[in-house]
Amino acid sequence: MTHTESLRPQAATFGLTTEEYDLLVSRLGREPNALEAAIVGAMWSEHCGYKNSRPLFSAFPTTGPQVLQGPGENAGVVDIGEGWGVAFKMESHNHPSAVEPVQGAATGVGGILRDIFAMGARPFAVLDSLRFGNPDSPRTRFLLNGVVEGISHYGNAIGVPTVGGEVTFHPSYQENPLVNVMALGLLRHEDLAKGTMGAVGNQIVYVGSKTGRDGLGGAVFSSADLSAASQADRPAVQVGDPFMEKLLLEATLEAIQAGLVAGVQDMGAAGLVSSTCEMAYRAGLGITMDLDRVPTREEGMVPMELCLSESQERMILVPMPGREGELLDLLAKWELDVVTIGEVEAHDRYRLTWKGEVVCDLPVALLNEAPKYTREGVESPDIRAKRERDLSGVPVPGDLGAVLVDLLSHPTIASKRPIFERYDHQVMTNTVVVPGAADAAVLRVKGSRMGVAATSDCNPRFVYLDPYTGAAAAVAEAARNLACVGATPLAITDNLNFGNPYEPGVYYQLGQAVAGIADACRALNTPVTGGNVSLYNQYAEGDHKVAIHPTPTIGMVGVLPDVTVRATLDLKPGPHTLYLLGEHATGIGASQYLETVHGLEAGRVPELDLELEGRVIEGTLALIRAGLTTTAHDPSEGGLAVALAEMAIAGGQGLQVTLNVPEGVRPDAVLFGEAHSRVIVAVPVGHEEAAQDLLGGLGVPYAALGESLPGSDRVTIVLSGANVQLSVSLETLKAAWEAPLREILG
Amino acid sequence: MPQYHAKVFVTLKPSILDPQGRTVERALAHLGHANVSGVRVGKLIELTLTGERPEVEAQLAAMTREVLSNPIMEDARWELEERPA
Amino acid sequence: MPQYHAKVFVTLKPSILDPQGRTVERALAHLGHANVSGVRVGKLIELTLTGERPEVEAQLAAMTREVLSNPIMEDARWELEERPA
Amino acid sequence: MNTAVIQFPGSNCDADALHAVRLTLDPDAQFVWHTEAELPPGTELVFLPGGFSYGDHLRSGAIAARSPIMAAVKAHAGRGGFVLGVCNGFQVLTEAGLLPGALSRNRDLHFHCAPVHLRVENAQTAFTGAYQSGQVLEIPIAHGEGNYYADPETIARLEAEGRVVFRYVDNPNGSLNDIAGIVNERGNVLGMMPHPERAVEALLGSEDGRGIFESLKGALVQ
Ligand SMILES: Nc1ncnc2c1ncn2[C@@H]1O[C@H](COP(=O)(O)OP(=O)(O)O)[C@@H](O)[C@H]1O
Ligand SMILES: [Mg+2]
Repeated sequence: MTHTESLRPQAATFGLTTEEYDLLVSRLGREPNALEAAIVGAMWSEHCGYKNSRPLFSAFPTTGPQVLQGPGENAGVVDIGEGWGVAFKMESHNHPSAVEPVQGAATGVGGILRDIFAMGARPFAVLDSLRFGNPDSPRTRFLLNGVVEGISHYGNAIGVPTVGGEVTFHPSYQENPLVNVMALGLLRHEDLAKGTMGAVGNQIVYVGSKTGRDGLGGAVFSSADLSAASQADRPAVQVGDPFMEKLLLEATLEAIQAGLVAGVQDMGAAGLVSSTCEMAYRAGLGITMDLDRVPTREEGMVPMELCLSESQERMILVPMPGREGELLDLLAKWELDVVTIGEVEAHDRYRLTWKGEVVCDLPVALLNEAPKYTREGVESPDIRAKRERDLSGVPVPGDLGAVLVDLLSHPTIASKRPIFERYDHQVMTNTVVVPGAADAAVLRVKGSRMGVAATSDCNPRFVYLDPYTGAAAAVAEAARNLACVGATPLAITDNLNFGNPYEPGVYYQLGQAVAGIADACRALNTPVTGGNVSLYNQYAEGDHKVAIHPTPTIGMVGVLPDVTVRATLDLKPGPHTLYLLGEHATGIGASQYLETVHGLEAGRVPELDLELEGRVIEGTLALIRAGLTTTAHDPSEGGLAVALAEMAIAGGQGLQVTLNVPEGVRPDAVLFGEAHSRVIVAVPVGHEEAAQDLLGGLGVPYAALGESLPGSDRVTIVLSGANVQLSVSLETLKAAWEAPLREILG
Repeated sequence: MPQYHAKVFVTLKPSILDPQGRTVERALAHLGHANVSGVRVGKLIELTLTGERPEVEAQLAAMTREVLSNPIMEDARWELEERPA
Repeated sequence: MPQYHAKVFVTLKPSILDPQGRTVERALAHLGHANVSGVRVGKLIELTLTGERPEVEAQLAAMTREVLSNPIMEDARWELEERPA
Repeated sequence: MNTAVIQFPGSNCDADALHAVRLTLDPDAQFVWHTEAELPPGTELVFLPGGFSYGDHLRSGAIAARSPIMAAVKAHAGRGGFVLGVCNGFQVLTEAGLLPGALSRNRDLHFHCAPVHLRVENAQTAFTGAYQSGQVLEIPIAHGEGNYYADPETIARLEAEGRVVFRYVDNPNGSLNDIAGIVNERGNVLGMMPHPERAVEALLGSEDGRGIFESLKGALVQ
């Protein structure tokens, strides 16, 4: 194939810099045509090619006896025992959700579910990690309502329970909300499928919805700054169809389980091109596909549209040689559009024909090996100054009870029930621990005693003020949340949401965050099995760029050997002694309290000791498994006082604790500081000695805090040494905690 | 002041996938209506406005664009008719 | 064979509460459209039929009654227009 | 009791229904695909599960109600065979004319997934014999269109004939007379919005739904 005219002046329209265009020409040995340039631009975009992030990823630990499938496939897979595996992955749909929240979020769910069943796993849980701007603004209401409607519309209809997630509010997300969706699927080891073209002679089968012009250029779109201009020339919105996805899911799983499939992948970002060229690359082979055979929804579609359309609910299947007929018959039964569009060949080219002519002829490797950039990262002096800020002048409020009530009514801390009640969280009848009941969701595995636990976590304020510690803390919190339900943490998936990596301040955050995740995963023995990157989450306000708080969301999966041995956060009937595992907080830096009450986003993120974290997790698990506690909760935003209040509200009973305020420590730090590596448990009265022996034996620091008060309706916290006491009725706490999201959601 | 009855017709833009329409079309085919094609499902919003015609028209146009339809995905048109008091 | 373009309008019976209409009405009032009342949200289903007029009309009537609307709660009417081939 | 769980392409509580029935009532319960024209010989109970049976974009249950298997289900009901429709299954039963009324969007337009309290209003039916009249059950709901509507005469008749079997203690969706479940005149067809199949194992929080299956165990096809 030859093409001589240079497209260099238009490089940007293909999503390429001129340097990248020159690199393409030199690797190709000729000028590309426009289709080829667009295909390369899409494949080298951050979304598909990870050009700015991949070089950092080598730091991640990715192996371990529990890892059945590490990064590089549609989803990671961990072994949970008894021949079962769990496939899981998280993905962002931030930009589409900012433009059209309902469909943006809905197609986010659809996309991640396809990644899961492409592994041969039956999706069995979804979690959604959401970030929005100012809770009082009409835009936030519009986005939150739309996103929740989209997730519930798609997840409820397809029948996969949405069992957990997070919702936080911060002004940095005002224009760039984050919608990260995690899905889990269950599979038998022998059904594990791969995204490969297999061997020479294999057929390439397109199955699912017809191709339309929707979402065109989505891959490029999601890698560009959102500006006023791009608001105007919005690409067509992608609309999801959960009913079609359900058919595709059932058909794909049936085909994989019948042994008819040599390779499978969904069409996600950059549509047909990215799925087929990744599958070819994994097989180390070339392919030829005939674009005339692509089923279309609209008249007159041209190759660029056929190649890059992001129409939803489409997959590529490669039949086992000799069983093509059986596969096509099976797919037809599900009334899906099914067409053989190409073949695997003994060369290294990615070839497309249209109307009898070759319209694209590129090396498979060139498409899959995007240039890698290592940039210079420099911490923003502004942020450093905020971190180093002296907080000793911050006054201690007189009425700390009122502060507690205030914090409970902050939308980031308040009850998320108005959201998760809109999600079917029980369909499939596996949900043992429902949203709101504990720090992680727990699902049983039918036909075994085991349970699977999942959580998603990130405290963006920590990451903003200290990206290394903040990101490591997200991993630690996720692992701790799993321990709080009685699950052994196994592995993570991450979703790195950042601003523009070309800005040194942002690149610094990205690099530090990746290093923090890597170190925490190594220390806690939870390897990284996959992830997703969403960059350019920033908005131009005049000349000024407003980037989101760096948000590396961590999705973690764990296993309960016996699902009946577990814990939740509510205080249980009967008198219990409350213990804190770990150490009291000693500072108010980087806390929600400091921001909400004092209007300051500043200070040092509490130090994270990963060795201590490991011991607290071990201690929590040991207590739960020894039957010494069925209550566990870790303090996060709002600190110890908020965590205690949440336990009392959930249990419908009061408590009384006495906290020793060490010399030189502020009382508000002990109450509301956000030190890591802490878990509150409740040991039935009479079993204290056994619990203390167990913790002592494991070297877990602990302190007895006080007791639950089954008959009482007050939460009382005495600070000894500081001569401070706060006592608030459950009713007041509950009202403050339940109202905010009902109001926002309307 | 006069009253007007308005009908606003909101339809998905032609290039946007219409899962509802697709499902209805398939279902109709299953029920033996094989000669039916191009099914699209949209909205019909009826409302009453009080005011003088020119203002009411301008208001309806704005409402349609800003609230009753989502211009990213939908086309909308409307009819206005004076209502006997 | 001739082609017909049909529009089917499905609306809730007047005696039935329309929560969607009420929500839209409230939203409009919030935005200052205080002179708007009686908002009702219905469906507009568009489709194409191939066949001769009398058969197509009978078919459309049956489809509307049996599938496209639920006579317990909804009223439906339709328009049919021959489509230039 | 020989049970057939009907599967529509968009059913999503089908596997849950089969699991619950096998656990409580019929270890050999089987799925039946919606394109079948006949129920398996000897079928005593037909379970229409929840989900979004046929995409359900138009109206819940509208299209499923007209699928081939529904003709067989109608004939089965006509012979006095038991039919249990849950959630979307209830919507299918009303659309198919096996039960009166219709289910429209929840009053607040939102989907609700939550445990709710139901009062057993009639413990004399084949589906409720194991309960006490007035007993309050905790069974989850999960629906966006569960707002029961029928014209005033129909409602009056349902009430007069004791055919309102379950009533919400706290109406979550706007249903007339807090109706959560009704039977047909003959008492062999029950439609309800709450999901008893999600409430048959203590591990999942409630076993209050078991009574429905246990009642059927003792019941004989009339
Ligand atoms: N978007 C959501 N979707 C589903 N469940 C959610 C969502 N947000 C929060 N939840 C649930 O609400 C509960 C409290 O969440 P959160 O306050 O984030 O807890 P934590 O601080 O312990 O991580 C958890 O069970 C969580 O899974
Ligand atoms: Mg937690």
